Amino acid sequence: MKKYSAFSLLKNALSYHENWQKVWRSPTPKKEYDVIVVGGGGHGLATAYYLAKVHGITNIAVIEKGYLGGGNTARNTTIIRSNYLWDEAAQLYDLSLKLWEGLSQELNYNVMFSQRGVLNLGHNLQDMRDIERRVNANRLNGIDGEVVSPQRIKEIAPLINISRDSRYPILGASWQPRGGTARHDAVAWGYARGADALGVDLIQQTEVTGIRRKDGAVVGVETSNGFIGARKVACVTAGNSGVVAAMAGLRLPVESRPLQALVSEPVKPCLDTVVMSNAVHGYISQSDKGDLVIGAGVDSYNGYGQRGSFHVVEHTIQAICELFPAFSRVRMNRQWGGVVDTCPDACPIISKTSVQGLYFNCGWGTGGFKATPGSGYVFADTVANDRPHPLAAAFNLDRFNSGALIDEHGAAGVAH
Amino acid sequence: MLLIHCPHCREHREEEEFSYGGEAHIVRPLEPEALSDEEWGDYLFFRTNSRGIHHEMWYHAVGCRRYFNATRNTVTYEILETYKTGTQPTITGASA
Amino acid sequence: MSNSIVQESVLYYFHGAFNKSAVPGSLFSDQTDCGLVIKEAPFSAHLNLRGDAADSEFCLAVAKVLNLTLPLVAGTYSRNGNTSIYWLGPSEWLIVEIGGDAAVIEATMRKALQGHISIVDVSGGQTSINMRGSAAATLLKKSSVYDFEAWDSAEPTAGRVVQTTFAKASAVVSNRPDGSYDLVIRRSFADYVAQWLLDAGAEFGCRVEQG
Amino acid sequence: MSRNRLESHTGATLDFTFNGKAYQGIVGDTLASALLANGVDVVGRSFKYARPRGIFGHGAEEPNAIIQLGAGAATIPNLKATQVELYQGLEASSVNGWPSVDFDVMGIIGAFGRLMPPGFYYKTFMYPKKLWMTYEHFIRKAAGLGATPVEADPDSYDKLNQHCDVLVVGAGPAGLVAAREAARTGARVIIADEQSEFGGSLLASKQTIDGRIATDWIASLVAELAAYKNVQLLPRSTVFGYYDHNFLTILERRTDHLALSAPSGTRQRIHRVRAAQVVLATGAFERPLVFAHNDIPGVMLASSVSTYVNRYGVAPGNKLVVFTTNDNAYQTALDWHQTGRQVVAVVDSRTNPSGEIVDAVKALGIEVLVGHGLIEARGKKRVKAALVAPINESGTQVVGAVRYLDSDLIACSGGWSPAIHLSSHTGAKPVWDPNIVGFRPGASKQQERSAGACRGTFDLAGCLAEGASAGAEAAKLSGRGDGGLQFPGFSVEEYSEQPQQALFLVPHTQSTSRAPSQFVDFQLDVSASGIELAVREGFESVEHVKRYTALGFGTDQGKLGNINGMAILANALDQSIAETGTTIFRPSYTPTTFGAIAGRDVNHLFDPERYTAMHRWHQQQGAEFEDVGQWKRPWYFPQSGESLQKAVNREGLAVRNSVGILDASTLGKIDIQGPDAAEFITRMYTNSYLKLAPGKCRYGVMLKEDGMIFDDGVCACLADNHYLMFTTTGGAAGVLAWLELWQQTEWPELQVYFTSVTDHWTTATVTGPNARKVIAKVCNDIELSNEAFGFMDWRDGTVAGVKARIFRISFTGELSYEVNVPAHYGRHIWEALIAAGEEFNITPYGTETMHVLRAEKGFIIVGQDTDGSMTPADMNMDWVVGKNKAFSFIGKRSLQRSDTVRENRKQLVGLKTLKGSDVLPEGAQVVFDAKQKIPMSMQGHVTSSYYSASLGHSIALAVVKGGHSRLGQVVYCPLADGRSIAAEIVSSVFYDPKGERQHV
Ligand SMILES: Cc1cc2nc3c(=O)[nH]c(=O)nc-3n(C[C@H](O)[C@H](O)[C@H](O)COP(=O)(O)OP(=O)(O)OC[C@H]3O[C@@H](n4cnc5c(N)ncnc54)[C@H](O)[C@@H]3O)c2cc1C
Ligand SMILES: NC(=O)c1ccc[n+]([C@@H]2O[C@H](COP(=O)([O-])OP(=O)(O)OC[C@H]3O[C@@H](n4cnc5c(N)ncnc54)[C@H](O)[C@@H]3O)[C@@H](O)[C@H]2O)c1
Ligand SMILES: Cc1cc2nc3c(=O)[nH]c(=O)nc-3n(C[C@H](O)[C@H](O)[C@H](O)COP(=O)(O)O)c2cc1C
Ligand SMILES: [Zn+2]
Repeated sequence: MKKYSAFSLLKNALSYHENWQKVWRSPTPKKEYDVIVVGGGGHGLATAYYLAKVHGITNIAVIEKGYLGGGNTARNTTIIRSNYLWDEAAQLYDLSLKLWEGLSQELNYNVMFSQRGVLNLGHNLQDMRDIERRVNANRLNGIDGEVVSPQRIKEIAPLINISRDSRYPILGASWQPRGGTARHDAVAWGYARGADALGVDLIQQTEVTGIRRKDGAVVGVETSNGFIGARKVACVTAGNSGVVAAMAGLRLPVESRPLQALVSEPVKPCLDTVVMSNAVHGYISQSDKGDLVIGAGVDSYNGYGQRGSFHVVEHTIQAICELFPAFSRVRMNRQWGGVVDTCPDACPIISKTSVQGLYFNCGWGTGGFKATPGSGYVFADTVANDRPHPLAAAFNLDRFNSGALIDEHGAAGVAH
Repeated sequence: MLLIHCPHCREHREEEEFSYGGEAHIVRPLEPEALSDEEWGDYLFFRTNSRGIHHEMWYHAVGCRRYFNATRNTVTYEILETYKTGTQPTITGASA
Repeated sequence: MSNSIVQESVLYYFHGAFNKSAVPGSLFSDQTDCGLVIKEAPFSAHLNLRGDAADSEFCLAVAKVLNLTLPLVAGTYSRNGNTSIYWLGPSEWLIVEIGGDAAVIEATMRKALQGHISIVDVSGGQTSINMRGSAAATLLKKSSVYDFEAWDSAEPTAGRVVQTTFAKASAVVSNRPDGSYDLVIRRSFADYVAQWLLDAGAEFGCRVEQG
Repeated sequence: MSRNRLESHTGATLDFTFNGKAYQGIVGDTLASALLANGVDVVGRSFKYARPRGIFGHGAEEPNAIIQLGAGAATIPNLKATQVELYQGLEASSVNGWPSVDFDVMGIIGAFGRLMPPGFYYKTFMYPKKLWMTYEHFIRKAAGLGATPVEADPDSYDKLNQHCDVLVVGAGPAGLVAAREAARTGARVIIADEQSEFGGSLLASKQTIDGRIATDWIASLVAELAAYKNVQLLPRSTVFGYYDHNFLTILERRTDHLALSAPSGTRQRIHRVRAAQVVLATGAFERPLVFAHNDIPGVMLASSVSTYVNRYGVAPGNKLVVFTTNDNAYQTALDWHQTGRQVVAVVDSRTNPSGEIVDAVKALGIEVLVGHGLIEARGKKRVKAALVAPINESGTQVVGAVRYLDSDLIACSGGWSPAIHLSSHTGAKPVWDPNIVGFRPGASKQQERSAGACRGTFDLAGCLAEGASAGAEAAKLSGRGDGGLQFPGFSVEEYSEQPQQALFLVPHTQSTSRAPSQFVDFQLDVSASGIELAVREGFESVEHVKRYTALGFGTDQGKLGNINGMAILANALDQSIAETGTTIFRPSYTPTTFGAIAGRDVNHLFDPERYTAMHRWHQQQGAEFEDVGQWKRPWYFPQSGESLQKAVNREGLAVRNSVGILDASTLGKIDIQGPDAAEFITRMYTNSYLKLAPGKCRYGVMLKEDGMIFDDGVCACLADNHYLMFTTTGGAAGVLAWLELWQQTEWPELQVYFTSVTDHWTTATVTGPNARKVIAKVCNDIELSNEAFGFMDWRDGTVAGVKARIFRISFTGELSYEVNVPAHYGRHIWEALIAAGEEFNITPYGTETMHVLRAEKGFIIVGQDTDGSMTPADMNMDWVVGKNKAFSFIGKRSLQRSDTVRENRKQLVGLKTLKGSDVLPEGAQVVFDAKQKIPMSMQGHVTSSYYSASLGHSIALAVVKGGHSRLGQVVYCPLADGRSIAAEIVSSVFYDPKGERQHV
């Protein structure tokens, strides 16, 4: 892999960019792999990368039915934070955040991780109690964060409306300065390039259609391009996890729902942080290109259509106009949807299954982009060693039977 | 934006009037205490989450306040039929 | 202790606010050519009735007490003088008697009806307002997702009713032979609905009459 | 007269300014036509390289002329000058360019454009690591086009919910005749068009239809449509989204053509349309040709040049070169010729064009260079010359000498791309058609059909015929008419057209990577070499290339660039365009104002404020309010400048020592009737109601099936088979739906009906040692003695002359009477109770005092002390769980799961700070060892915490791991300010532990 740098850019410019190397190969699949990762989203690619990098397993294929990073990785509002309530979640997301902090250098690919801070707004007294609780828990877990006043919020995001006369006035917020955003595509591409360089085969436009088992253990996958053998199969297929699980005769405690987002036309820099509000249902940041990136609440019904209902978008824009009355004259440029895998406790599943050699990493729902590095890291470890990584242990499938859920619903700011 | 035929109101009505009720035809075990934690967990949380034909409950919340069932394609969002609670769908994954 | 008992209609404060000094004049003009005229009905009996529509005895008994037929067709209502009965659901109806006494109706109904039924006085929780004028139909389009125009193409005399969304609240909307509409709205949402109506009606000229 | 305005075109003048300079236009102008009339060449700078850009198109497709309209609160960013109708006093400015568009320092960066190929930022700015945020700061400085206002929007917006039989999108010839055929069947028809006038591309046409000049034909057809009662005409209305089940959204601009801010009424309106059938007649976009420096001002679409000439009377230059791959653009040469200005040449890439129109052009003596390409434009801020050269037949190579054509205007046409956007919104997959060299709409996924140019039919007669049958067919399928046509034929004069050439990248003498930039997506500076580079780097999917290069990401969403880009990509990948496929078009078709999407649901109408019948009284008393769900509840009643704490101390002491009154009307109330009511209620609550007698009440807790507390409240037996259930304020709607769910779907055999009576009843809670005395003053038909009317009883009676129902239930631990009356009497009863209580100094109190009083008693608030992970046992409420109930009530089984029976779960306890004046913050975390290092081992958290005036010290409720067996232990709450407050674990009941006071 040729290293990227300002110097390489200059050098290539002089030769009219005619000599750039391919970011990844387009290999023909081998007959058999040690590990097949199903799903070439951010999490799947990160899993493959860390399997190769940390565990030295390089006979790996990532099988993606569409194009790399084209699922929710391509569709999310890119919010990154680690201020989760429960210890288990907080530790997992903070591992992720720490990995984000060095990811561009690790991958030699600028994922544009921008630590511009995240505000989670509170609009009523219970919101504020929840925020206090969460921020205190974060602090004692070693995660940065503070509870800030409306005046401080206004300093951070000058266009925000902190009037007491609003329908749901802003009473305060949690503020995590280390949070922020990253360039979603770059994350997938950076991991893909890194994995490819370590020998991982990235196989696109190939759909896994079956999981072949023998004597209770997995032996490979059927694909739209034929059978490929594997000793271990690691499924990281987000919204399609239920479908893939069914291929192995399993059911999961996940439901796939539409989640929508939209962007405005690009405007000059006017919002230098990430603002999220669960109570009025909307969240917003501004991309480096200038568009306002806005996310909605999840649609109520199951759906695999990568689109949702207009009234959800209306509701979200109303919330944004409440928070930022000045944005009322800005215009929506594009809207789209993703299919998110929602879990009853709003926490992921990182788990072995009853089938030997078959692993699932899913259930990230509306908020897994921020976890991409950490998720890949602990999942790779789990797959490589056939036992849960300590930070993944709490996220096993068995919790739905025992009742040991990690209920992040209780905590304000759970979404995204 | 779905347009849903309420079998009680006998009209197509807008999605905003309804709320989604989850997968249909999941019967509560008659003797919960007789189940293992696994079996009970399965009833509580594990769903077919089908891609394609899906039987689901809808509540006509801002209408006749009745629950009913729909057979909907979760990819195209086409609603193939709606039918009253307690009755069976005429269209199933097998028949489609 | 006061010995006069004051009743406050659901839109009491709305009527109170209906003085020209408090609010933009255009909304409350006295002009007669307003596109929208809103009027709250006087205190009335509102009762929620539940029972088995397939039970003909039940249906007959209701009809007898109220002296009008129980609507069994979805989305219809019957009216006789001051009393109306609206279909709300397959086993649910709303009885409204303008100026009526809910306690009396409830008592007679309970006497007359057998079996598994429910009758509940909800008079305090809702009110009925009439919306007339050339803009009434447009107002409904602004406020509700239901297709009210479809009623026009049906039999002209049919009394139609629907429970549906009204802005971010809900309402039971029915038509009248004179082309106006009645809305039954909930008390706690009434100020919101009233403000919504004034706002939506502003462009047509809007007048509020006291019932 | 402005210098490019044709003398034949006159009208009332309008004054406007652009970048601070005053100009004049004519009524009917767009900002673009007016600027062109005034000879303004540079209207903006490109996004990445800051290259000077001019007006390129004439409508929704415009990529360059992005402007900021007006200033101040009503300013609008990013409008396309081609879509802004001119009005008197209009002020506009360029969105980029500093210090001015004519001299932009950033333009210097453009000179280094080669250092900024697609994705350059992924490859650099990484080292040193800590500098990224600084780099980003500068990158962001270059972000954005226009600027958002910084004040609230002065305008308002609204919505109409529409239902129709046939929605026709686009009012060009195809759409107009479709609407007419549908209208005459009696169908409810809506026809919407984005432009200010109906007529579509015919507005700029000199053609005749049925012997009439196009504009006259349009006028009479529009008049005919307007006469139909069943037809709504919506000009200035963009159909911006096509959603599931034939739901479409239309943005109608009602006043934007009049002024910056709406002179009256709403500025814009969204029509939310549910259509039975849809006819898409959205036309087609002409495709630019990709040649070197094709972005210099003075390069335009051929049809745009014709439109400016024919429709607006503007000739945007002097010496025109037409560059085309098809017959159609020859019309531009003819149109230009008519203005009296020079047509330098028509450059046709085809080797042997032979159409009638070609002959017509030649007949005028205009030079036609066949088999040629216009390979490069020259000039800086305006085209000065066109470089043309012979090219090979397949259009891949320059095969002869380059010739300079002196010119200042280049009109180019690479064919037409049907506007398939809306059909794509439905998920229909576009189909490549080599005959029209474009994508046609894919097979319908919804009740829609396309007609006219958007379906790839480019001749007018064809458009009319298709439109008519589409209209009739749509009407028929919606249940109107028989599908027959009223106007089957049209007589139209038009040239027959010869096949066009598929040419997407015009060859240059240098290779693509070395030639001057050949722009594909103008707004985002995506060039042909950029696309080839993406392929070279291994991005093969069209979606990857889009995301890597930003092709189609702009505010024009690639209306001009996408097809060329995909074709260039296909070529680089050595595959067909059909194999390469397209990216997806999604809403918005053109950008849609947020304010319009929000509609009226903003400010005070954002969400309903729900009031109780006593709300105005509370307001008059100066209450502060708390939002509880949608309700406004009095939080506390400050007296002359009292702080929250002072008021709460006073209110609480009043209740403990004399009497207080609380508006409890917001509690959810559900009337339950039926022979199986008791059985049903018993299945829903943890405890049993089978033996609850009329006149009695019981407190219950409801679990979700996972065993976690979901709601709580009192349920009263009103009569045999008749109950009244109270729910929490926030839980009311959810509980009713929950009851209905179980009854309707699981136990339909249980005969029970539920009716919400939340709004019907007003509840005034009179509580405190003097409560009985107060009630006695206003009620004399109930025996109030403790023996006759005990705790957890209810009675019917008359209060202050009103029939009332009184419950002796208590959330304060004091003697309490909850007086319920129908809400019409709410204020009456409240004032009567206040008057009656005057001698006892009856004190109204709010939710804050209510919270303190109940915390003193250790009563939980669901949602505050519980969070969806708490069982009754965790709350020390095992007493409320019926152990011997026959039916396995909802949630029961979950209480036996291994994790729910686990020891060391978080359990509700009281916390008493060692220093009584310390009040623990709610949400503080509890640890056992305050000295441990971070990360600390957290053992629970404080759920409720107050200063208790009646106890004289602070109190708190907390959930602590294994708390029930830790009474007496000291725990710590480490605070953000570094302090750590020590507290002892105590019983959660602080006040009157034996519970005697409520029984008196
Ligand atoms: C609108 C929206 C906004 C969001 N906002 C945020 C946010 O702000 N912050 C945040 O942290 N998270 C957010 N999320 C969630 C986040 O996007 C996801 O949790 C995360 O991207 C999941 O990554 P993934 O790699 O697991 O899934 P994906 O990126 O979806 O990857 C799964 C891949 O599996 C492939 N696949 C599926 N089935 C098969 C098969 N049978 N064979 C082969 N391949 C298959 C899919 O094609 C896909 O590429 C948002 C999501 C959405 C939709
Ligand atoms: N000779 C050629 O090569 C050629 C090529 C293309 C078109 N044409 C001519 O153009 C005409 C095409 O007629 P037509 O009726 O199909 O199209 P049209 O271009 O005349 O009309 C389409 C109309 O739809 C409107 N529109 C598009 N999308 C919209 C949306 N989302 N919401 C609201 N309005 C929208 C446009 O503003 C336009 O007014 C014919 O006269 C045809 O001959 C000729
Ligand atoms: C953070 C983010 C920013 C985006 N910005 C833009 C944008 O500026 N312009 C645009 O056209 N699309 C933008 N998109 C949307 C994509 O074009 C696309 O709609 C999305 O990735 C979903 O893919 P699909 O529409 O191909 O299904 C953005 C998407 C994301 C996740
Ligand atoms: Zn219904």
